[in-house]
Amino acid sequence: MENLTSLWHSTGIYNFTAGQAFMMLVGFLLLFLAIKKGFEPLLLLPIGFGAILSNIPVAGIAEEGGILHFLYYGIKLGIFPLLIFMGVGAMTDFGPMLANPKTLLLGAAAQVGIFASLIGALALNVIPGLEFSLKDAAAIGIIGGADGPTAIYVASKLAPDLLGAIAVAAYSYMALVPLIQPPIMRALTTEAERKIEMKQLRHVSKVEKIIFPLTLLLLSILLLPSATPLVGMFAFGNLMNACGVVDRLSQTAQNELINIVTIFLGLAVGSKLSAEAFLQVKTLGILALGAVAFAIGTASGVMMAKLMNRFSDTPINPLIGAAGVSAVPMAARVANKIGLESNPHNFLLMHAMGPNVAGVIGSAVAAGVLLSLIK
Amino acid sequence: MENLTSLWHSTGIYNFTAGQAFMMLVGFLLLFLAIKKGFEPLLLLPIGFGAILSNIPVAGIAEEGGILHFLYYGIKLGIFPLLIFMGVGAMTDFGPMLANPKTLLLGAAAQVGIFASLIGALALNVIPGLEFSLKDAAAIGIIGGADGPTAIYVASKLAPDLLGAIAVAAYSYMALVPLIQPPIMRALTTEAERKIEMKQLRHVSKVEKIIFPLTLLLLSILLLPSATPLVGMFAFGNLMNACGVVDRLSQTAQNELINIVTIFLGLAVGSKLSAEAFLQVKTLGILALGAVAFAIGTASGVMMAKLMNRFSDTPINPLIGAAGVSAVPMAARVANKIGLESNPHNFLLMHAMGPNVAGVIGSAVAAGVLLSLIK
Amino acid sequence: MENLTSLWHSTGIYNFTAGQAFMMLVGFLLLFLAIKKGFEPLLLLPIGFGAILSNIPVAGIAEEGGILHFLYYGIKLGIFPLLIFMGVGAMTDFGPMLANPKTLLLGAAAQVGIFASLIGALALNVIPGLEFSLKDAAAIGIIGGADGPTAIYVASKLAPDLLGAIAVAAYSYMALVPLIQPPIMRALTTEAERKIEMKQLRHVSKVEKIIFPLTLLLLSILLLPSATPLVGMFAFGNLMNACGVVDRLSQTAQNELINIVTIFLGLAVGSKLSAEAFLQVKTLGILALGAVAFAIGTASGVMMAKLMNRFSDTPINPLIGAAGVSAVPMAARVANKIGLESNPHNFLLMHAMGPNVAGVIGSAVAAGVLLSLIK
Amino acid sequence: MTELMSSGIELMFAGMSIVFLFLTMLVIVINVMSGLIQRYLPDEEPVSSISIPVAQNTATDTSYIAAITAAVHQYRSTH
Amino acid sequence: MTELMSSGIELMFAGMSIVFLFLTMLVIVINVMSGLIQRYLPDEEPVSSISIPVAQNTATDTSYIAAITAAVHQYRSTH
Amino acid sequence: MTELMSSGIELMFAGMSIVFLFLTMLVIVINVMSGLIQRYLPDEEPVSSISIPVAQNTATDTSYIAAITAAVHQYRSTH
Ligand code: NA
Ligand code: NA
Ligand code: NA
Repeated sequence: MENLTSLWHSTGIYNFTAGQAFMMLVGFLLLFLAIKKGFEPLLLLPIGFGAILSNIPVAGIAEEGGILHFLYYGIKLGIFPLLIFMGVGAMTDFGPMLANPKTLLLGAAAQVGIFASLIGALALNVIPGLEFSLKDAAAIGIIGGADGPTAIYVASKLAPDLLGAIAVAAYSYMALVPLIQPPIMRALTTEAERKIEMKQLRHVSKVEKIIFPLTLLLLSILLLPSATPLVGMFAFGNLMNACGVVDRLSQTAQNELINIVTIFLGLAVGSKLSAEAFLQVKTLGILALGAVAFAIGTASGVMMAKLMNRFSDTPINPLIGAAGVSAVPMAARVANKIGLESNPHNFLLMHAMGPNVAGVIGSAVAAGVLLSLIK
Repeated sequence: MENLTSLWHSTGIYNFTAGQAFMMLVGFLLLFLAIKKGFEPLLLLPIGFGAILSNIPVAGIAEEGGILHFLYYGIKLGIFPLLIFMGVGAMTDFGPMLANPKTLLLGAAAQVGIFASLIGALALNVIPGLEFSLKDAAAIGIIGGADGPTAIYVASKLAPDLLGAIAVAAYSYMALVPLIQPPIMRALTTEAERKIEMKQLRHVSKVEKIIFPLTLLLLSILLLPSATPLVGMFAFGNLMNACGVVDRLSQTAQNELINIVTIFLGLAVGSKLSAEAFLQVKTLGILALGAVAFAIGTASGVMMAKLMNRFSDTPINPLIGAAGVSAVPMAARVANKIGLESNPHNFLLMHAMGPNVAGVIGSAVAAGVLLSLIK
Repeated sequence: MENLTSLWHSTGIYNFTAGQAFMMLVGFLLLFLAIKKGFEPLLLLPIGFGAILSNIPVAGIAEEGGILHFLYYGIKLGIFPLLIFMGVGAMTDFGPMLANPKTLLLGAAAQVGIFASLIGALALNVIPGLEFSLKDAAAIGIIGGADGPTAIYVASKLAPDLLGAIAVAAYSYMALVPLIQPPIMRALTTEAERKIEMKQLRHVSKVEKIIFPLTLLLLSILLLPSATPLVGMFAFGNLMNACGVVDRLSQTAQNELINIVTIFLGLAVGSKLSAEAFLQVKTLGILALGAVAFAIGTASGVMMAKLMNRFSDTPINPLIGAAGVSAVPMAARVANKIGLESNPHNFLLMHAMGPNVAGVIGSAVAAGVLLSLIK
Repeated sequence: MTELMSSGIELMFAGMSIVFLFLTMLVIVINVMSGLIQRYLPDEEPVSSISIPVAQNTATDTSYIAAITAAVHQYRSTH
Repeated sequence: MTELMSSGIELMFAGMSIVFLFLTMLVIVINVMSGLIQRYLPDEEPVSSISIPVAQNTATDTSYIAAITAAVHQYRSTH
Repeated sequence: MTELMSSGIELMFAGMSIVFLFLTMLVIVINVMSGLIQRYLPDEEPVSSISIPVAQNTATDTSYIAAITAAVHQYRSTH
């Protein structure tokens, strides 16, 4: 009898709080988006599941002694996002960017989204009940970088409490790129601009691909050491792949190792989706600002391309400017698709991969600025 | 000269204790069983080797500063068994169970073995020199769950000192299922019962397989949160596999990740096979009770099937009840084999997979009860 | 304005010390050797990159809170080298050695290089500014073992400050084996000796290959427990491969797991290439002694083979004695190549694999002696 | 001893009751779930819908943000 | 509030300046690098040189030790 | 210095002795082992016995438990 009462008192039904129930629904929603809608499933599925597990009453899976608590150390210590960045580096081909380096400027322009939403977050402080510190605002702004590991790395350093919402927003909007970007791209370009054909990319030699990650790292060391954890691990992964002499390490970095870390990272991010942290008006602000960041980043990239066309005789199709937000390779595919609608013989995919990977570098640089200037 | 004496004093021969020598023999015995007899080699080989390594005098491989000491943290913190459970979840196909859900009750009945041996352990306290606390008894009982990671998880929480013996017993009896179960199955069934043919299983849709792990988790959250670490990681692995959108994660979870963790877990379990912990009369009790648990679980499963046949018009071949103990997929194969002896046209394998995987759920639920009620 | 000054003060250019710049050059040199010259790229590439990352001013990647700092725990606790040794064990085929066990003595003789350079290190103390303790000397000597994980394991225990230089020297000289060994081999042998054909190796049964790692471990337990962490993990890997019943574990140990650990170990070793630790006259001493160790080891192996030919009627080609230094499989290939120059029908490769893997055992034993006798 | 044994027996009855209760409820829930799925989501539809590319799901983007927004508001209003 | 906002705006200008400075310099450096490589290391050479076996690199062994030796001496002499 | 050097030399002799002792014993043990295996377990048998399915090993189950039981008793009786 006593046992039965004690059992009843240990059930989830008895112990549920409204907040936990809500967050569990959010977790199921993320699973639905991942599985049924195909929204960045590699991340949103573990995040969603982590959200469910961490909001189970009594079980304490995300508390001291629970597995999600231990996995979270991988984020807290900055290890997981850097290992993912290494794997992404090993997967990245800088060939298209090296063939047309000025597209790097498109990747620079798209980072306006980061700083605009940072300002936006500070502006939202006028709303009563919203209080974003400079650190909070910077962590929110980085959503505009459209790069998952960068966002998680910066958020874990500057605003760990907002990490769950920021990661969810970052990955969700990356999945929504095919919906967010096209209207902006169409509004800012003329039919003639969208028809612009770009000249075929030159062949990039293996030596250039080997030297590039080292060049990138060196520049980052000289100018912005605070970006070197991110840039360095990315360049390391890229060098392992480009050099061709450590293929077994490169393969492991871009397959098993990144898969293992993705599972752990996703679950650990999910463990930050607690009711107290997520069910706040702040979260609405984060979601709204994230969308703004993506939109402004897209627009800046497109406008930068149009600006560059004024000063250059080899024209750039401004659609590929939108790919500067990163969201690799989704944004490049979107540019290609919109381009094909206007000119069915114009394949922009490879041209868009240049600004696309430049956007990854751009947001890592922006992350370095934020980490270095905000104390 | 001094060096030579000092060297002699640092040899294993000089420092061996009888207990260490015995435990090393136990380690070699486990290697023999794993390699020559094929007893669950994936676990018993690392466990056996871990036993040898941890009983080497002077070297201190399982002591503070030694590698097995560090690996043991993976068990102590509950991480390794849960990661293995995730991988097992990713490997499990719930199709046969979903096609005939009432076979879940067979998986429930077989858990009687857990509680019967728990009572048995308490009863053994009448023997002088044996002192099993309620925690000890519960950890011993879980051997009857016939599921390795569940047994290790529960033992690491309730009775870490008995972990080595419990893990060895659990995996050994799982390997011995083809010897333990058949006589019991034959004794409790008539030839006519063993001849019963079951109707072909319906096709189970992909959606059902996706929804099931979530349903299972939800029920566990509502009724028995203490089981959710186990059930949750299992359901997570299963969902990754069933949903089809994160195949690279699912493949890694059921291959490289589970392999790595298995190596570490096995060695770490072996490190608990020290003379002080293992060479006790308790160990004999554990081995005896483990056999009893398997036997009672088998019998309960068979009897439950016979009981269900009284109230149902779609008959169940009672042999598949024996598969309810888990020991996936060995127990299901045994049911199939005994069935074929009586009726060479009756393939029970798929029918037995239902209670077989139900037994995994059943023992995770029983583990939750034990972890929740025993303080 | 303030921001700009603060940014300028946070650049690498502003903060660089001469030592960091030098060490970064050393890092780039290692990358060059790894990529362009093919010097042990699996290790020297991560080590070189780790050296660059850890010498970035301001970033603190190798300091408390940085990723390389955390990865270094894997070395400090002795885990990474032992896991690599396990993987190497799983990759090693002891067949050729078991077919001709007396070649083990060649692997013993080559360890003279270890102790000779230990003495050499102590002798260098006469040079003002050089102060090698017995621990330092032993850690330097182990370079002569020509085995990466053994050198790193011993150095991490005895002289962690010298770890970077020792690891770099060990892997560099292993890569230089095709240049260091041939002149010594030619100088110490006559044309007639180099022409010696060896009789074909007998077939070695699977059972022998299963029993061997256990025999090796047992001997190590009885005589030299201090070597059992190394020998034990090596034997464990070898047994997993030889026994044939845990192929999935063996495959993971010799592929994904060793790759992951190699990446981490290399980066972590690189993090010990700091200016303070590396830019010392000591480093010159280490580099010089390492070359001496390889040369003496090679010579001892060859001379031992010649000595054995005096007492035996089945002749040994003394070239295979040089393979006793380990440096698997490079040294065996060198022996084969030099042999072919004198006798184009004489394939020594398989014969040289015997002393080659014996050299791994020999240096693990020597490591055990050093760890046991030096307090 | 007898106290220990009686806790054990109590534990056994509680435990087996919960195991059966849990798995019986799971049987019921699976039957309901399978019935609903077979009726409303027969096999053709889901398999194909899962593999359609993301770009086609134009309907869900706004509903997604709306759902989170609603959840937050509802939580706020009840706390 | 206004102070916070002014730090934000300052951060925005500093940040975008650095992002553009960094990526512009990267464009320049890549152009220089590619030019040098295409001139001095055209594609045939490096690809094959990377795959040649180690045993042929007879020239580099001594230069390698010499390089480290030189580095150490230079460091010593400046500290 | 001289003391350090003499420990080093002592270490060298001790070390090389043990290395040779160890590997010489390993040679002997391997020869014995290989001889025994080639005589009593020639190659056909073990290869096939390893791959036979578990279900056939009817003989070993009881001997296995008996062995552990015996080990425990022997330990108990000597402590
Ligand atoms: Na970006
Ligand atoms: Na079970
Ligand atoms: Na060696």
